[in-house]
Order: sequence, then C-alpha cells, then structure tokens
Amino acid sequence: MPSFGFSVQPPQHIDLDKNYRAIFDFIKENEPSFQRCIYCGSCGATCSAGNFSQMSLRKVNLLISRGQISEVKNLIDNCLLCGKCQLVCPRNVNTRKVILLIHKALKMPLS
Amino acid sequence: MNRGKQLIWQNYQKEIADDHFFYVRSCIRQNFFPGAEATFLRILKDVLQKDVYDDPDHTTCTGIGYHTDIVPLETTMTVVARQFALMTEKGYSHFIPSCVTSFGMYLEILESWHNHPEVLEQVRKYLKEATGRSFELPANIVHASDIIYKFRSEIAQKAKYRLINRYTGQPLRVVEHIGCHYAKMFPHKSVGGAEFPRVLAGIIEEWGGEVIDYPERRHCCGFGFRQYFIKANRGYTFSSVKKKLDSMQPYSPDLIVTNCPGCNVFLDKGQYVISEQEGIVYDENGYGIPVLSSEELAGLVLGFDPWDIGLQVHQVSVEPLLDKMGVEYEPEKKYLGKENIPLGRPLQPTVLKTI
Amino acid sequence: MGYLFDRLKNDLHYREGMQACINCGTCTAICPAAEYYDYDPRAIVETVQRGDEAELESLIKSDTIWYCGECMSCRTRCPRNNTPGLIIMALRALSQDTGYFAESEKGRQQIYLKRTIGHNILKTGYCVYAEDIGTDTHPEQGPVWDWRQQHWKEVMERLGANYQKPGPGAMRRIPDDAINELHKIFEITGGLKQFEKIEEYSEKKARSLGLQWDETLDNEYLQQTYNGTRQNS
Amino acid sequence: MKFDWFVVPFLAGLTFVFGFCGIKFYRCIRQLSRGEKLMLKKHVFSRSLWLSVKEIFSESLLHRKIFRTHPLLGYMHASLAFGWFLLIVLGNVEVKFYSEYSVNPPYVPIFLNYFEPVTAPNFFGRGFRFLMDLLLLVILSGVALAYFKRFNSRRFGMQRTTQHHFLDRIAIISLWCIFPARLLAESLSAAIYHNGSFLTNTLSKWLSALPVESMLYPAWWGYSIVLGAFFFTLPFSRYMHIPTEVLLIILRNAGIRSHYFGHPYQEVDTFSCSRCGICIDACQLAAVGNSVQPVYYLRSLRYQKPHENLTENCLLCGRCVEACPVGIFSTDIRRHERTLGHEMCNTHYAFKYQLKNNTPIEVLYFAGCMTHLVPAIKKSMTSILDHSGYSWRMLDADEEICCGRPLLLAGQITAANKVIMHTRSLIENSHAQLLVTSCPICFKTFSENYRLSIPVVHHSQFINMLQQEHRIPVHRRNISVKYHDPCELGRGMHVYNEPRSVINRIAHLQPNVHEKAKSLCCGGSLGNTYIDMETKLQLADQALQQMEVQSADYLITACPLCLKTFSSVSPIAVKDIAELAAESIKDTIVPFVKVIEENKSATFAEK
Amino acid sequence: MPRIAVIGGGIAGMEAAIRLSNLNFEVDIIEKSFSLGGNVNNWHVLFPDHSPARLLIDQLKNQLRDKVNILLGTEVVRTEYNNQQYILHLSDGTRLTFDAIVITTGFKVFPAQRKEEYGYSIYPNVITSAQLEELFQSEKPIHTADHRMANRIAFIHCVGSRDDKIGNRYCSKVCCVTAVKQAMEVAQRNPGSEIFLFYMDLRMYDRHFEDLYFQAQTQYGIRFVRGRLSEVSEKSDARLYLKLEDTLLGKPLRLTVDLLVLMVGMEPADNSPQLANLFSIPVGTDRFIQPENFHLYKNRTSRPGVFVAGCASGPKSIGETLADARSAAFEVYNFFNNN
Repeated sequence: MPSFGFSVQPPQHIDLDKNYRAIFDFIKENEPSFQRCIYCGSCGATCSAGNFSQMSLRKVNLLISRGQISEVKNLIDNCLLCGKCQLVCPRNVNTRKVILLIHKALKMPLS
Repeated sequence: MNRGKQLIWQNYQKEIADDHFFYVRSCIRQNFFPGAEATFLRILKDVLQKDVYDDPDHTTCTGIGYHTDIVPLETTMTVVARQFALMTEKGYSHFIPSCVTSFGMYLEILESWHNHPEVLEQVRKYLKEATGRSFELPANIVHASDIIYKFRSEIAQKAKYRLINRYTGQPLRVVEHIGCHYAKMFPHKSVGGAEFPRVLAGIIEEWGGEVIDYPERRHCCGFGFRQYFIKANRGYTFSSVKKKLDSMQPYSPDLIVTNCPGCNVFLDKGQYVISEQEGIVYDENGYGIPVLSSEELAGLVLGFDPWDIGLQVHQVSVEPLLDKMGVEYEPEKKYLGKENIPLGRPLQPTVLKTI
Repeated sequence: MGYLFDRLKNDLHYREGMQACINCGTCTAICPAAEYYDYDPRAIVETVQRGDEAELESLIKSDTIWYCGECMSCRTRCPRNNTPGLIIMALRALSQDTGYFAESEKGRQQIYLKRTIGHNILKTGYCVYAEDIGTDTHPEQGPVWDWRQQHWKEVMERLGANYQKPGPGAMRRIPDDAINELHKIFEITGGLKQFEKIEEYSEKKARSLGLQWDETLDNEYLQQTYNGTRQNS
Repeated sequence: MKFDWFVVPFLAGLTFVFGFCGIKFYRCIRQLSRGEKLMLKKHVFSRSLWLSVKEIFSESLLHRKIFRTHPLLGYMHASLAFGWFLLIVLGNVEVKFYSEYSVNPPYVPIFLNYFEPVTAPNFFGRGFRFLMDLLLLVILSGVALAYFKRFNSRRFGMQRTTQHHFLDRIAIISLWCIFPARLLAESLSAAIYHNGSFLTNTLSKWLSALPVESMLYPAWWGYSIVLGAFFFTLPFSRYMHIPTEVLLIILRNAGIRSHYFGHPYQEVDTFSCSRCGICIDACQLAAVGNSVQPVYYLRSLRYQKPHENLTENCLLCGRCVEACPVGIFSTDIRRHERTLGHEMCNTHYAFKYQLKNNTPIEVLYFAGCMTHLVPAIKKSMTSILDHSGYSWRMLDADEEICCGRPLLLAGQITAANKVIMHTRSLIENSHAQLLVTSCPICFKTFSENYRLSIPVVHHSQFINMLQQEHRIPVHRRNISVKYHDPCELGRGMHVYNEPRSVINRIAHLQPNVHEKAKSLCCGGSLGNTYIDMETKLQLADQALQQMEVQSADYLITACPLCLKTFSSVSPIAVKDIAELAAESIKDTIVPFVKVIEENKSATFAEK
Repeated sequence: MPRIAVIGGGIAGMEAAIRLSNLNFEVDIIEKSFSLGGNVNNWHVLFPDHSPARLLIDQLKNQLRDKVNILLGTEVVRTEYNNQQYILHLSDGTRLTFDAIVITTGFKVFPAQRKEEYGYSIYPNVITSAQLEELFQSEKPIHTADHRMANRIAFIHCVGSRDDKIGNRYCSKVCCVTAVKQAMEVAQRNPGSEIFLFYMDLRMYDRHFEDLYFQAQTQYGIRFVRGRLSEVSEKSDARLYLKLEDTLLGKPLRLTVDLLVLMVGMEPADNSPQLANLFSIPVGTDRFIQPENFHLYKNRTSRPGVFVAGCASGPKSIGETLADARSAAFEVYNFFNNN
C-alpha cells in the first residue's frame, strides 16, 4: 500500500444509537436527583475548579448522559468537592454525592 | 414515484433556455475527464442540433482559488465579469458552466450584484480598466446537468440503451450525488431544490433507472478545497467519501451518477484509497461502484463508444456496469491511444479489482 | 466592537452571511468538518455575534477557521438565513489581511495553496494543472492516474482534448492576451496584493520558526505546511 | 483449700474473661507505634497515672457524665457498676476476716456464705452482713430501674433507646439474674444459719416455710451459673465496654489518638461503646429517621457488618462526641473510615492562581468558598478591614483556591494534601503577620492541618479584637438577636466567647437553649455527602424551631454555610456576625428600617 | 337588541357566542366546516391537567344549546357596510345584517411538508403532533406506519415556528408543553420506550408547566437534548436517521428512531387573511390579525364594530383563548353601551 500521508477517520459525532448509559444508570440508581439536572450551568458558573480548568458539573452530567465517558475523568479530576454547586443548584441536585459516585463508577469494571 | 417529493419539486422549477449556449469549461473536468466535456458538446451539437459556443479565450473562473481563500472576492468577481463579457461579445446570453463550483459561484456573485448594485458598478469599472471590456448579465444561467435534464426525454428517445439490468430485467439501482454548490446555496436556482434535487433523479428515472435515497445522500463528497489540496488535511476528504459509501452500501447500488467534476473524482478515487487503507470494496464482486457524470451517462445511453466518452480514465472499472446495461464495447481497445497506439495498461491496485 | 470588527463588517461575505444567530445548531448538525475536526460552526458564529474583540483576534489566529470545507451545506438549513460558510470566508480574509493566518498551523497552509493554485491561475489560466498533480504528491490518485501521467499527451488527445494547442477545446493553451488580462485584473482588484501579503507573512513566520525558506515548494516551511506536523487535524 | 464443683461455671467464666481481655489488650498495645508505646509507658509509670485512676473511678464506676445527662439514668448505671464493685471489695475484706488462709481462690469471696457459713456473727460480722445487704439492695434497685427503662426510656430523659441484638439480650438477661440469684442463695443460707441482715433475714423468714436445706445447694449452683453465663457472653456483647473502657481511659490520658482507620485506639474506642444510646438523641439525623448514630455505627464496625451508608451519612457535627459518657471520638473513626477504598479524586491540581504582589502586609484575609456565595460577608469584611487601619489583602479573590477540608471530610486525603500544600505555600509567601478567615471550616483546617508560621483567627475573633482595641467604632442598636454556634467554630475550635462579646456590644443577645457545645447543626454540613438538599433543609428547619428564633429580630451566625442553609428556611433574617459589626461601624441603617426594628423589639419586650 | 356575527365556530367562537347571548345579544355563529369545535376536536387530552378535550367541547356545546343561531358549512364571501351595519353575503347565497362582528377564525397547524428536510409526507414514520393526538384517540400503544412497536421516539420542537426560512419568525407558544405532555403520554402507552425531546428553548411559561417538565425527567426518564433537527433521512429498514447538534456539548449528534413527531406550530387559518381583507383590517407581518392595541384593546380592530378573539390574533393556549373570547364579548357589550 502506498503511503498516503493521511488516514481515513470514523466520524466524531455523538452516536445515541450506541449510547453508553451504564454510568448514567448507576448514578441515577444511587442518587435520583442526578436526573433532575436542567443543564442551566449555575454549577459551572460558581465552580472553583472551573477557574483553573474546564471543570463544569453541567458538562460532566451532559457527557455522562450522552455516554461520552472518555472526557469525564479529566474534568471531575479537578473538582475540590467544595460544594458551592450544591448551594446554587436550582434543582437541588446532590452534587457532591454525584461527583463521588462518578469517581466510583469510573473505577468500576463496567466502565 | 413519491407523492411528497412531487409536491416539493413543483416549487423548484426553473427556466432553462433551449438553444444558443455559451459554454465555459471546468478546470477539474478538463484535467480529469476531458472526454465528458467532449461528450456533452457532441450531444448538444450532433444529437440535439443545438448551437453552442466553446470560446478559446475564456479562462478559469478562479473558483478553486476563491474557495481556498487565496483570491479575493473582487478579483473573482472581475474574472467572472470577463467571462460574461466574452459571452456578450460573442452575442450569447445563455451561459452554461461545466463546473458546479463555478455555477454556484456565478449565482452567488449575481446575487451579490443584485443586492449591492454599487458592487456591480465597481466591477464594471475594474473590468473596463483591466481589459477595456464591458458586459451584460446572462439572461439564463444553468448548469450542464440542467441542460441534460431539460432534454432527458429527447435523449431517451434517441437512446440505444436503458438503465435496465439485462440479466434480471430490473432497473439499475442508481445513487445520485449532487455537487453541494448546485443547490445548497440557492435552492430556487436549481431543479428540485436542495433537499430532494430532481436534476439527476429526473434523468435517471427517465432513462429507466431506479433512484435510491440513502441516509448520507446530501453529504458533501469531501472535496473541501483546501482540505483536499493540502495533504495534511486530506483525511477530511476521504473520511467523507467513506461515510457516503458506507451509508449507500446496504442498497447495493449499480452506479453513482454525479453532476459535479470534483465529486466525480473523489467518489471514484476514494474507493481506491479506502480499499488500500481499510481493505473495503463496496460491491460484492470487488470492483467497486462505477462513478459517472451526467454527461458520460448520457453519452453511454446514446450508445457512444465508452472509450470515446473516456470511461477508461476512471479508477473504478466500468465494465461490470456496461455488461449489466448490455453496452457493446471492445475491451482490448480500452487502453489504446489515438490510431490505436498501445499505451500499456495501469497497474492493479492491491485490493480493488480492475479490468 | 473594535478595529478588527469594523474591518469584518465591511466584508461583503460577512454582510451577506450574518443575520442574527439563535444557536440552534442546524449548521453544525450537518457540517462535514464538524464530523472530522473538533469544530463547531455555531460556536464560531456565536463568538462573532458576541462581538468581543479579543475573542475575535484569538479566533482568527487559531486553526479553527481553517477547518471549513466551504461546501455551504450550512446555508441551506439555517432558520435565520445566516451562512456560517460565508462568515468563515470573511474571517479567513481578515486573518490573511492581518497576517494572523501564519499564527496557526492550518493557516500557514495558505502559502502552499497560493504557490500551487495561485501560480497555476496566473501561469496557465487554469486553477489546477494535472501535470503538477503527480502521484508523488497525490498518491490517492491511484494507478490509472499514474498511467495517464506516463501517457499524458496521448490520452488527452485520445479523449478529444485540444491539448496545449491554440483554439478551443479541453486543456487548450490559453492565449497570452487572455493570461495578460487575468494578470491585469489581479493587479487592479488586489489579487496580487493578497498574494504578496501571503508570501510576506509566511516568510516572516518561516524565519521566526527558523525553517528553511525559498521560492519553491520543496523548502522545509512549505513541506511542513503541506505534509503537516501531526496526522490529520 | 476449699472447693466445690458448683464454682466451676463461675471460675471458668472468670478465667475466660480475663484471658480474653488479656490477649485482646496485649494485641492492641503491641500494634501501637514505638512513640505511642513510649507515651503509654511514661503515663503508666508516673504520677500522671493518678488522672486515669480518678477518671476510671468517676466515669466507669460512678458514671458522673451520665448523672449530668439525667440523674435517674446516672443512678441506674452507678448503682450497678459501683455497687457491684463495692460488693466484690467488701467480699474480699470479709474473707480476710474469717478465712484462716492468707490467700483464697477468687470464688471464695463470692460464695463466702457457702464456704464459711458464719453462725451467730459478732458485732463486726453483723456490720458486714448489713453492708452486704445494703449494697445488694442498691444494686437490685439499679437492676429494677434498668428493667423498667426497657419499657419507658423517656422517664430517663431518653427519647429513643437502643435496639439490642441477640448476644446483648443473653448478656443482659444473665446480668439481671445475677443479683436476684445471689439474694436467693444468701437468704436461704440466712434461713439456715440465721446470719442474715435486714434484707436477707426478712426474705429468709418468708422462705423458712420451704425445705430450705435441700434448696440451698442448687441456689448456689444457679448463682454460679448465671455469673458464668454473663462472663462468657461479656466479650461478645456490649458489656465488653466494662474492661475496655479502663484501657481507653489510660490510652486517652497517655495522649494517644487515632491517626488512620484501624488504629488500635479506634478498636478500643469501638469496644468501649456501652450502647447506652445517649448519642441517639444527640444526633439530629435521628429526628429525620436515619439510624446512623455511633451506637449503631460502632456496633456494625465491631461485627464487620456492611455499613457504607453509616460511614457517609453523618454530619460530623460532633454532638454525639460531646454527649458520649465514654468520650468516644466516633466522628474520627468515620472520617478515617471514609479514606478506605475511595481515594478517587485527582492528586495533581493545575492551579493557575499565583501571588500577584507579595508586598508584606499585616493581615491576610481568606474569605473561603462558601463566603463567595454570601457577598454581604465579603463586603462587610472589606469595610471592617479598611477601617481596621491594618494593611491587608484578600488571598482567594480569584475564587479558585480551597482550604482542602471538603476533600478531607470526604476521605480524599491525598487530593486534600495537594490542595493544602498549594494554599499553604500561597499563605506563607504572602508575608502576612495574621491570617483571618470568614469560614470556620477553613479556620479549623488552617489551624489543624497547615502548621502555619503565622497565627490564624476566625473573623469573629478578629472583629472582637478590633472592637476591644477600638480600632473600629461600635454603635449599639436596639435589636435583639439569637446567636447560633457553628459546629466547626464551636465544638470544632471551642470559639464561644468572642462572638458573644462582639454581639453584646451591638445588640441584645437572647439566651439560646442549644448553645455552645450543645449547639445544633444547621444541616448543611459538608461532612455529610449522603443526604440530599431536602433533608438538609428539613434539619435546618427543625434546628430553627428548637432554637425558637421567632422571638428575635435576627439570627446571627458566624459561618457562611450555616447562613446560607438557614436563610433558605428561616422565618427571620439571618446575618453573619461580620455584617452586624460592619453595620454598626457607622449608623448606616436606613431610618425606616430602624423604626421597624424598634417596633419589633418593643413588641418583643411586651412578650 | 343588536345582532352579532361570530365568524368561526372553534372554542373561541363558541365561548364568545355564549357570553354574548348571556349579555342578551342575538348571536349567529358562521362556521365553514360542518362541526363546531375547530382544532380542539382533534386533541385527545389537554395540558396541564390531562382533561379530555371532548369534554371541553361538549360543555361549550351544552351552554350554546338553543341560545345561538349556528350556520355550519357557511363562509363569508362579501361584506358591505352602511349606516353602521355590516351586511354579510354568505356562501349559501343568503345575506344577513349584523351590528357587530367577532372574528374567531383561529389557526391551522403548520403544513409540515414545507419543512422539506424533515421528510414529512415522504417518510411514512415522520408524523405531526396533530396526527399523534389522533393516534391517542384509540387507547392502544403507539406503533409505526409499518406496524412496529415504536420503541424510540423523537419529538422535534419549533417545526414551523421561529423559522425565517419558512417565513414564521414567531413562537407558537404551546408546542413546548404539548411536546412534554405527549411524550409522557407515549411513555405511559409504550413502557420501556426511549423518548427524546429536541428543543431550542423550553418555554414552560404557565402554571404547572414546569412541573410537567420535572415529572417527564424524573418519573419517565424522558431525555431532553438542546438542539434543532437539521436533516432526516430514512434507513433501509424504514427507521429514521436524525442529524442534529447537541448545542450544549457543541458536538454533532446522530440517532435512529422508529417514529419522529414534529411539533407543528400555528399559522393563521387559511381564510383569515381574506376575511381581514373583506373587512379591510390590517394583519401583522406574521399574518395574524392586528388588534387596535396590544394591551388595552387587544380584542378591537382598527375597524369599529369588528372584533377579534382567540388564535386569529396570534397563538394562544386553550385557557388564554377562552379568556380572550370572554373579554371580546365584553368589548362588544361596551361598544354598544358607550355609543
């Protein structure tokens, strides 16, 4: 095969047909308030970690519910668990528990 | 035929002049498929007895330079103005570009001139200053494929072959690919609109084929100008081609027809690239899916010699298609030059089978 | 709003492409580039709409604006009749005008395009000239193309081309006065000026990167822009 | 040498208990680090041991603390523990008095009346008999109370009482039987040898109708058996706390604490829990139906039950520790256990913030995460610090650094340490002379985990100092307020008086039943990662009701988190002490607000 | 007693007629179709309380009974105006004279085939919210056109609304909550089905709407994605392949569904521009009838004696429509008692 100097790539879109929900379901089971999120971004706006990283719980929740797990780890890794997000959340999501659950889920064999 | 589509098509009918055409050529088509343009003119002149002018003085429209953003808008506009000037001087007003990118660009520029007359004036000044020429706007500007669409039934009547599989008696399964710039920018300047274009579908159905609709039908072939011309970006082009081919494969098409020179190149060469890189070939016999332009297809059904049309310069071998259609051809003449001088033959790709 | 924005607003492409964006994402949804690169036309329109000068500057210094393939599929779908594709063209023009294109890897590729396509236009009157598209630089063109290159003239003539001869026909030699007219047009309408700008800023960049630079396509700088430093994107 | 076969159950039981405890305690002590062993040695072989002895006497026997919780409850525990203790001591003395042997096997004092049936005792003998009966009576009364408490714990000042499990039931039943059995045996022998006193005699008179001679021997057997049964179940039941508490007191006085989960001290802690259930009422989570209190948590720990929720679901407010008569640091155990298995958080934070200018300043102000959500506090502190005349700077204006405690509380030690290292270096490099913080959570961490070279104070202390030195003016206002002690500031750092003196200078401070060490948690605690927001607000609501805040114009607190939690449910406005102080610097209060306040407090005066 | 013509027999017209007759006017309802109730006839249950639409219409009909003169299958073809009276020439050839007119011509649902890229009327499994309501009429689970159980259903907001490309810039107001209502209904009928809502903004503007949204999320696990559908195509198995962007993540998003529901917006009823023309009263750029004043006189038109109520003057929910009809009746009353 000649060296083409480029390669064909699979498309980069979110594919909801092979949507990976295991982590979403795990968190939903252990903390139902997780699925109340309306992605308003209050959490991201107040996030301390957000000031030195891309961390935003809104984004993390989105990624998880769309099964885009690969990007989650390096986002929540910046979380300081300070809990400000919990105080500003208009839907009373138990954010600190959610984050610990995400950490746990990412460690579990299923992911 | 689908009722809903008919309703849509009714909203996208455009006027197509029926004689006295000023023809401008396509850079890509001339380089890659010179036979296609020859065929088109032959059909217009010999088969349909139309008056068409092929001007030696016209140049590129700079379309590719424009879309790779190295040529500024004013420059392109003035070059386009020059083409119009040539048309005006030769006493024509029906303008036919062979290239879809040019076609789209002409429409875009005419639109801008229409919305901003001051720009038109400026361009007239530029042209005068640069060349001393002046010009009229074309009364009718359509793409070569529109012409074939207009005369599809005349061609059908004179046709020697139909798009029918002679072994099964079933219509050939044909994929239509419309160049993005044909309708996506100005749906109302097209035949059938941007979502369900009629221009090729009409031809194919008229000539007995069955048009298949597949999920990525409207996706770009992936040319992307700077994306193809720079090697580092070229993955963009062939990833797009692959996406389209993957999406059409379940319908096992016999043929891809396109009205855009660029698309023709990439859908054809793309099958070679993917076969080399991924080991995938998109038909069960391993020959790939032939990709023809509307001009070439017209020539084929009219019974022109495939090697005059220039089907031998396609990477994907057309013989399986010719056999299905029952076209008579001389295999041994495929790679001969003028006066049958032997020119050797191309190498075999590793995966993709060729004849 | 500031200096860059005022210039952007004068661009006809911008004026025609930008109405008012509602961030619905129908453009990104079908954008071929968005499926291949980490690219989001909606976000670009939003940035431009937000009108932050600093954001705009970093935008036209970035790779982002060079991902678009200008297929204009976005125009068809926008519920507000915007054309992200045209906005991109305006941004690219601005980026070249300011010389910021040389700040991003993708932007730097403009010099290669100028020296191939640009030169073809002015030399031959064609945008592409097949003899320059050898399978060495374009391996994807495949064996049949290779065969044609070996018998370039013969195949052209076999297919009814008027190859490099005066008079009408495919691949004819375009008369000198036509070429001269092209030159004149480029000179008057700023085409040449843009070419010079691309050369000038690219040379600056090449020197600052300490890469070898000359008039050809084979120097380090151009080879790097052409072949890329990383695979794909 | 006297012996009879019936002593075997008792003797075996006793040997077993001593053997068991011996081995267990030896193990614990062996696990201690060298340094800790040294501390222990220094304590045991020095005068300071006296402290332990005193404490063992006052707590393990007299149960002083429980007396403070509720006298009746105290008496119940004391009568059993101390009474029995005296019984044994006196028994041994009595033996010396009668027995010809200098040393006697341990069972002799217990069954003295079998081995040395004193016929017609002399004056001393009668004295002994009387004391013995008296003690027995006291103990029996304790048993009666304990029995009664099973049915009606409220009379002992306990809303809820512990649910016991199987082994505990056996132990408790045998314990209840011991003393009635002794009474029976003693009375029977009294009926034969007429050597009883007021209690045994009276009972012997009623029994004399029966064939006492034939009943006596079995009675002794019974007594011995119940004793044996008790001793055998003791190590596996709550009563293990009796011996363990002794060790606990010694270790504690030796200055040994637990530093990680599974530290021997924690095992001693765990075994020292008598499951008296006093912590249940202390815990606010009990009121919202969560059985997560130390009594259950420690039990599940001791029997290795799955108890993750118990570990996570705790406010770490420390009320249980305050209430615990044994002084078990259950919150430490929980915190340490949280570190197990989920060290999950990142350990390399890419902090951006660096000190922009490090021109030396006097005061470095650290607002703290939660304070950023209460701009009023930041604003007030700014004006206070500006008035103070000190040169100052705010460290966390960029809102990106954290004290690290939230991670600590969640058991993310490694991550927390990274954060602490970073913030510490920022503090140290700021060349300040004093660190002031508005958040008790940060305050505790700075003081405990940072080993800073400069002093750190909470803003309530700082403000108090400023007011004392008249660095900021104070205008008294005609308002009456209640003060809520934040957990971390009060129980956590024992800062009780400064806030109060600040308030007293400005407003009328109403008494509060739940104050200082007894203060309630607002519910918003970062310590609990388990309960959801609704529950937290429920806790806040209950706390406010118990504090009867309606009677005040304002609820004053000194923690931004308490403030935020309370203000979402509070019937009256909640202010931080800094706001109060800042407002009183100038008479900044808008006139009509003053009017309203005055009317309010007028109506309050009428009440 | 003055005689009033109510043009349009939808719920607005019925309610206006009832109130007017209660105010002792002589009222005629002129309805072009052959039944009263208009669009509401096609609805199954109504948000936010899931009450049956049929019930509402029946209640209105009962109140109308033998108070009002109802002309079905009739249209106004010409109007004359002299000495403060309107003479209406009707399609059945009759001529009637009225002292005032109330226009309650309502709306028509957006013809979805105009949104070509959504493939309505081309791909059988693309249906409109109106059609879904009809499917609801039978209490059966929802199936696809090719009789498969619909296990994956997508709802698309803003079809024919907020879209300059098809010439409707306005928001149709009720589609958001209707989508949530319908999604919950489907979730009940097709247990275990995956349901997606694709929205640009969720306009839960009225009482209990947000509660429905909350329920949909927490009880039914309905998935809300912010993004507007760009393109629909059919796969070889007749399932539909959707292309959108997840605009919150800024990434293209693809999914295949069994059934696609287009939340079609409202457009002025076909005859309402002509009618406006007949009475020479202005319509807005959105082609809805323009009231004299948006705040004070939202039921008056520029023409004295000609009034408008309900969706003829812009998209409204059912509650709003009825309230509007009542206020129109009162406007008519004032008109006669102040002159």
